Amino acid sequence: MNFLLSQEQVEIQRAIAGFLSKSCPSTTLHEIYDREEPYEPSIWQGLIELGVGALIVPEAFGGLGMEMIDLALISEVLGANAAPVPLLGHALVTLAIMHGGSDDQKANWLPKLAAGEVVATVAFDEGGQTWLPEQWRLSSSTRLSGRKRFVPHGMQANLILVGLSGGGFALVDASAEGLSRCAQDGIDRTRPVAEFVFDQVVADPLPGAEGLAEKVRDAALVLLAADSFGGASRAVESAVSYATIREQFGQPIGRFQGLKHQLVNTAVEVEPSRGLYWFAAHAFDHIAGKAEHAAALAKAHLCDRYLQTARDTVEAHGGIGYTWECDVQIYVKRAMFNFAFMGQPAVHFDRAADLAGW
Amino acid sequence: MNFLLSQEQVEIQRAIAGFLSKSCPSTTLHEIYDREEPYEPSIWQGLIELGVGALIVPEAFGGLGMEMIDLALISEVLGANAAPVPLLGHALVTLAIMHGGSDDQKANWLPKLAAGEVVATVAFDEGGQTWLPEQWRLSSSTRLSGRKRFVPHGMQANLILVGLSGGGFALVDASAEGLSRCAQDGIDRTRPVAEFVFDQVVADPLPGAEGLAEKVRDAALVLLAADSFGGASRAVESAVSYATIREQFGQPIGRFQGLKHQLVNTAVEVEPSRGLYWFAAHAFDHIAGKAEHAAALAKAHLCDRYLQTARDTVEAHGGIGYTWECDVQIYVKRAMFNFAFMGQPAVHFDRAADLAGW
Amino acid sequence: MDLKYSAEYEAFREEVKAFLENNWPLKGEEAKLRRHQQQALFRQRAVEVGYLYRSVPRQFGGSEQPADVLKGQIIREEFGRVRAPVELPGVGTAMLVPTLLQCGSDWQKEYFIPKTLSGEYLWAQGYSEPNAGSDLASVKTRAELKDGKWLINGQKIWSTLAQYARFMFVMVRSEPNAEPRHAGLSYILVDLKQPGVTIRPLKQITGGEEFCEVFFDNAETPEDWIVGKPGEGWAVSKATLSHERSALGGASGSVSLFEKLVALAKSVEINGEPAIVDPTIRRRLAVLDGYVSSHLYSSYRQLSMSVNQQDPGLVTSMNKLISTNIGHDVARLARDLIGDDLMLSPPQDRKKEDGNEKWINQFIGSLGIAIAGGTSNIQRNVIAERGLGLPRE
Amino acid sequence: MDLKYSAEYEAFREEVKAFLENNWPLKGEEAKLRRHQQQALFRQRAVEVGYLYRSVPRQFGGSEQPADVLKGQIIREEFGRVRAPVELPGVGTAMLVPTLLQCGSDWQKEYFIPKTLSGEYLWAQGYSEPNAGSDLASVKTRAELKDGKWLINGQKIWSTLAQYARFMFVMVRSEPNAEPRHAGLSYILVDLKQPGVTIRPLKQITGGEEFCEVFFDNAETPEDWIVGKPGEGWAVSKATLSHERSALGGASGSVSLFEKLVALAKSVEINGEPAIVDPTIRRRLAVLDGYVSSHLYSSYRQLSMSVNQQDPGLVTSMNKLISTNIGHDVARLARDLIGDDLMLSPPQDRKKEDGNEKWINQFIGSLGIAIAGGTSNIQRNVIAERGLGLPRE
Repeated sequence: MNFLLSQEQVEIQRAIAGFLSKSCPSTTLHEIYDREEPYEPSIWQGLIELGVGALIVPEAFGGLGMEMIDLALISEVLGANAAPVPLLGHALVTLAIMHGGSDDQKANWLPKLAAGEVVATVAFDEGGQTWLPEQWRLSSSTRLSGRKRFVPHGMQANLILVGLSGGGFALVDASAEGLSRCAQDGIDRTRPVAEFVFDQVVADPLPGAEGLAEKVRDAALVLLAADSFGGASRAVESAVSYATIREQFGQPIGRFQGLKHQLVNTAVEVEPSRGLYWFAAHAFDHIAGKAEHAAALAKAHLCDRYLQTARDTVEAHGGIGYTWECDVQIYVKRAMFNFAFMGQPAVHFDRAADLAGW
Repeated sequence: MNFLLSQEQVEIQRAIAGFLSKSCPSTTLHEIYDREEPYEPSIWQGLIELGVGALIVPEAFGGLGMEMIDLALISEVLGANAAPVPLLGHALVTLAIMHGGSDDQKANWLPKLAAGEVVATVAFDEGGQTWLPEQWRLSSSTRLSGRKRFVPHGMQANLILVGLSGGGFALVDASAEGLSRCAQDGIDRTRPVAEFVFDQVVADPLPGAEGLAEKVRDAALVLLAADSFGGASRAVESAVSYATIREQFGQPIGRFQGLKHQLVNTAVEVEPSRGLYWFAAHAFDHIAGKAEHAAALAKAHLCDRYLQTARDTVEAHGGIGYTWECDVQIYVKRAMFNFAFMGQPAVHFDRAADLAGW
Repeated sequence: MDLKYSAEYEAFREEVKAFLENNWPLKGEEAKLRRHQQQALFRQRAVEVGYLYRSVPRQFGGSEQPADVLKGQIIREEFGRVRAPVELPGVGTAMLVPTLLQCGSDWQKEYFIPKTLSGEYLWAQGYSEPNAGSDLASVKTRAELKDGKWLINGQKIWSTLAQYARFMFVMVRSEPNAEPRHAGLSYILVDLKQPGVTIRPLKQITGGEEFCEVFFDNAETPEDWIVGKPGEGWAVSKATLSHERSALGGASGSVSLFEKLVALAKSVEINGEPAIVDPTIRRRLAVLDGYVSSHLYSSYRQLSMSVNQQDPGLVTSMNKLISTNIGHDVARLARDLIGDDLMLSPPQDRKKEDGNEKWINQFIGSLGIAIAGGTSNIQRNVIAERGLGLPRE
Repeated sequence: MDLKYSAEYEAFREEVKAFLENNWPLKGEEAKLRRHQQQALFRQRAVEVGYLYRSVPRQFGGSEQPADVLKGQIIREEFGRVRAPVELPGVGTAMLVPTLLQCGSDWQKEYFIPKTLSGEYLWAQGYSEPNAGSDLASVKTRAELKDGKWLINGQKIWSTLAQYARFMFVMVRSEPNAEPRHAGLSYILVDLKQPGVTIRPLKQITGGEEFCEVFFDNAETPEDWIVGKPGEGWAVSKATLSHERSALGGASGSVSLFEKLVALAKSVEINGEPAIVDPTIRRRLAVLDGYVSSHLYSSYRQLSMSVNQQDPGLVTSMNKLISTNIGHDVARLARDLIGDDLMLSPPQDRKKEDGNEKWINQFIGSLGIAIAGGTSNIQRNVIAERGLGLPRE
């Protein structure tokens, strides 16, 4: 019984955090955030050099062969720093190819993914919250026609994993003929989104495997949950730190019991919940019977808590919290993305209820 | 446009409050509460003398011919004082006979009700939350057989209005042959409840009238809502007053912003909501199209808020609030009665949604 | 209790309706004027018949009517119904004019009020500072009298739309050694169009720019542009005239927000059906209806009591917190109703064809409401101490 | 990360299981003994093999085992599974024994610990006073040394089950002039069976009588019944031995409460169908599952960190508040599930055939949990200052 990070895991988290604090401190983050195209490849490249891209890729394909928990731990750190990088798509495409690709596809893509030679993303939603495999309607042939929305880093990606009807997948080259991409005016500029229209686009279907789509879905849920825990924790920290520094009526506002107790209530909503994503990530690889339930519950609870926490943090900052210059706004919007992406908490709470066997 | 009490209404409220503060102060209330049979006829008799029994009875039958709002205002005061009196049953029986009784029934009962010569109550619930007219199954004949639960002041009443299938009513004499009554161990000792078993009991059916059962139901909802507003307001007052007196760490606990803000949050849940029952009571007599919705919403919102407020008040009192000797416990339990009697808030919120025409 | 208006007031309502029918929208040639010209023309006529600026004397451009809360309410209702222009919004008409009427000198009234009411003079508020948000007594911006002029140095913040304003009413520290601290404050008027003033709009979380930082670097204002005497700034800022401002405590805003939310729930789908039939959405809407209806009826009561010169008590201190709470509840429900559109930016300029992403403005804006004009915790202190009588800290 | 126990611990678990299989329930003639005799016999055997009172030396009736959080946890799990008697509950074993082991004199340990562990000596706690609930430094109960005895005068309150206790450990003020105030406190032991002590049970809101007021009117206790020195009471009361108390922070309680709630939702009906299929109930249960599972996994982490001599940090200060919040959520759901039974009194003596009204004990009891052992606001202060590092008041 050891529900604990290994020394190695703690160190990876520290290394990523250290890298981000240097390469993407608040000032840099804001600068990227305000760009026309809010993306800075060098940060992602730096993470690739730290092994993030190779993390779950099997050793046979140039990867590190690690587990979902390791990836989720990194996702937590990215969330804590609101890192503007395409990890989510990268991870899901990697997983889909690992578990459902042909030998050729694996040999072709996994080394490139590990080395960060392609920016990969996923195209799932077809409008009206159709995030889940059973809701995809794009017909699965070698020529794709239709529409996908909210593709994260869609304008930056070279390789797109498209969700198809029946829970199938196909790989599409971003420069393929008939594919038109259009940046959406997304609220979360750390993960800019695009709408894709496919018109007879050549696609390379994955042979697939039993439960592949569900595995990719669960991975997405776990990573969003981990990102949310990281973001929510950082939001609490920043509110606590602001309350310690900021003075009103001649004393730090954190001395006023009103705010003090609100900060505690917020912290109590966040701090105990990291285990939800730890357990879901652990179950993903090791406890098949509990993986779906745990992923659904982690996504629902943590994305729900993150958004409320981020809102509470704005209030705790007062007027400053309501400005574009304040870091909190970036977290509020990242929380809005995490809340809706892959389906709202309500959807996953209801799934969790069904999966709990009640 | 005058959403305001008349001088007369304010004075009636004051008179009732004044009477109760003399005849049933906290010490007396506790003494009655702890009796084997927690009932004190003299208090009810005093209210009768103040005209409470005659309030809505038409003048032709020895009454004062006043409206639901007047009765509801008194109900608020009774709630504020957790008065251990059988007003609810009395009012509903009076209304049912006024609007659905035969000439003989009116002539026989209304003067007696006005003069407080009978203690009247209602028998509605048949188990499993069957509070609403459409849920009653007791067959409507002149001989009643079946069971009714949670009859308020059931052991003390002489005259019982029984809800029948199809929304009909019959009057039963408490001493009728075949009727057995058994005190239930109710949580709210200010309105002790009883279970009735009818075995071929002679009953006197009301001829009835269009919408009679719904009118009686709405009256019950309005009166429970008013009682709840009164109780919740008093609970807030008592917590505020305790916080002003009680000292910890060398100062009144109400000076600590933590508790202070909690008390404000509770007060903000209660203070603005009196208009819900005012409006529902007003609509009962004057705005037919809105009466049902307003009664459902008032019952749901106010009974819900009352119970939560009473719980918050216990916490605000600390250890003392958890004792039998403290007044708050009486309010918690009265709130539990109001919450469940005639159906829980959930039921009436859902009815209100339907009636809102969404 | 009577929810109808008396015959006298119903007659007044008919008068207002008739006026509106004849005067809004403008007809004929006048309908070809530019929008703001049409509005100005209409306002002028509405003042003439006594419907706008009712508490302001005729000589300053008002309609000088006896205070009548109910007439004020009827005017708001009927003007609102046909979307006719009402009194100009903003701190000039809402704060500066009442303050000048109560505390200003004659020349100040004559000079500033008419052009403020007409919209020619726009005003900004200069209360908050970076370290004195809700705590006015901490104001640090200095004003020194020198050669018959006030020299002003310091910084203000959260000044709404200051980038468009001509003047600012500023709370300054003119008596640096006065005790208690708020006795050292003065309320002065400043022309913002001068070299010593720098205005920097703050971009807000929604992307818009409604608030500004205003820097004073030896800015000047004439000695007699002070309202009240030096050191009276605190009292002047608290001055409020008995006028007909809405006694509704924001309830009409709550009601209309709720109605829009219900309309949203009818227009979007959950699980392939209109969201309005989803049992959890339905229940949550009904629960919210309880709060919104409470706010509405509470406002009826406050209005009725004001009409009858009674004090509605405790609840008047609660109105902002009630609106804030309802705003938060609406935000949560809207969030769950708009689905994926929660991932979109709010439209910067509202257009009719905007989709559900316009709710993002409410979702985020509800936080602004919780903060602006005194955070919810400041509101709670006020309610606790003035409303509930709990001991002061 | 590994949610299984290592082979060493699995072997230990097998040992425990084998012991239980052989020893509980008692067999043969022993099974005919009275219940409490059977429990005492079993506990004695469990101590002999090292499963109970593991941090207490053998000479005082303990089993004197090296501290091992994981073994402690396995013992709790396996004993719980077969409902075997565990360590006696109450303040005697949980508070007095660890305190004596750390601060008591030799004769005190020999005299009090063995009979406390066996259940012969029952203890009450004497900390709170009517005006010193969470504020120990305000204790007013006096103890004066006179003729080789402490003379005690004053009043204690909230003393759990004092009406059944033989002794009390009491916080008294022995040095009335000491500064700061808590330096004047002493921790003394008192025999409650004497004329100077009056015990009055307080009836609680549920109707039960778990708490007492205890009045001291020239009560006496020998000079050497003090633990530590005069004036050291504050420090003595804070003493905790490194022992194997559950590192789970109440999570198992949250989980079992939640399981009972789900069972309730399956057994009752809403609108003629099992409540568990009602969409709003289902959603609320799932939301609560999020909190309960968080608490559970958080406890796994705390346990694992304790095992590895790491400090779980912030979350340890939150456990009580987390349990309290879950208790409130369960109360609200139970309230909505039991329907009319909310109008019934809770059963005073629990029986298997009790209906849903047994949930009233939880509904009301959840308030007691929020208050007892430091109200939620006191908890919040502790979390804020020790956990989050916010400035002290």
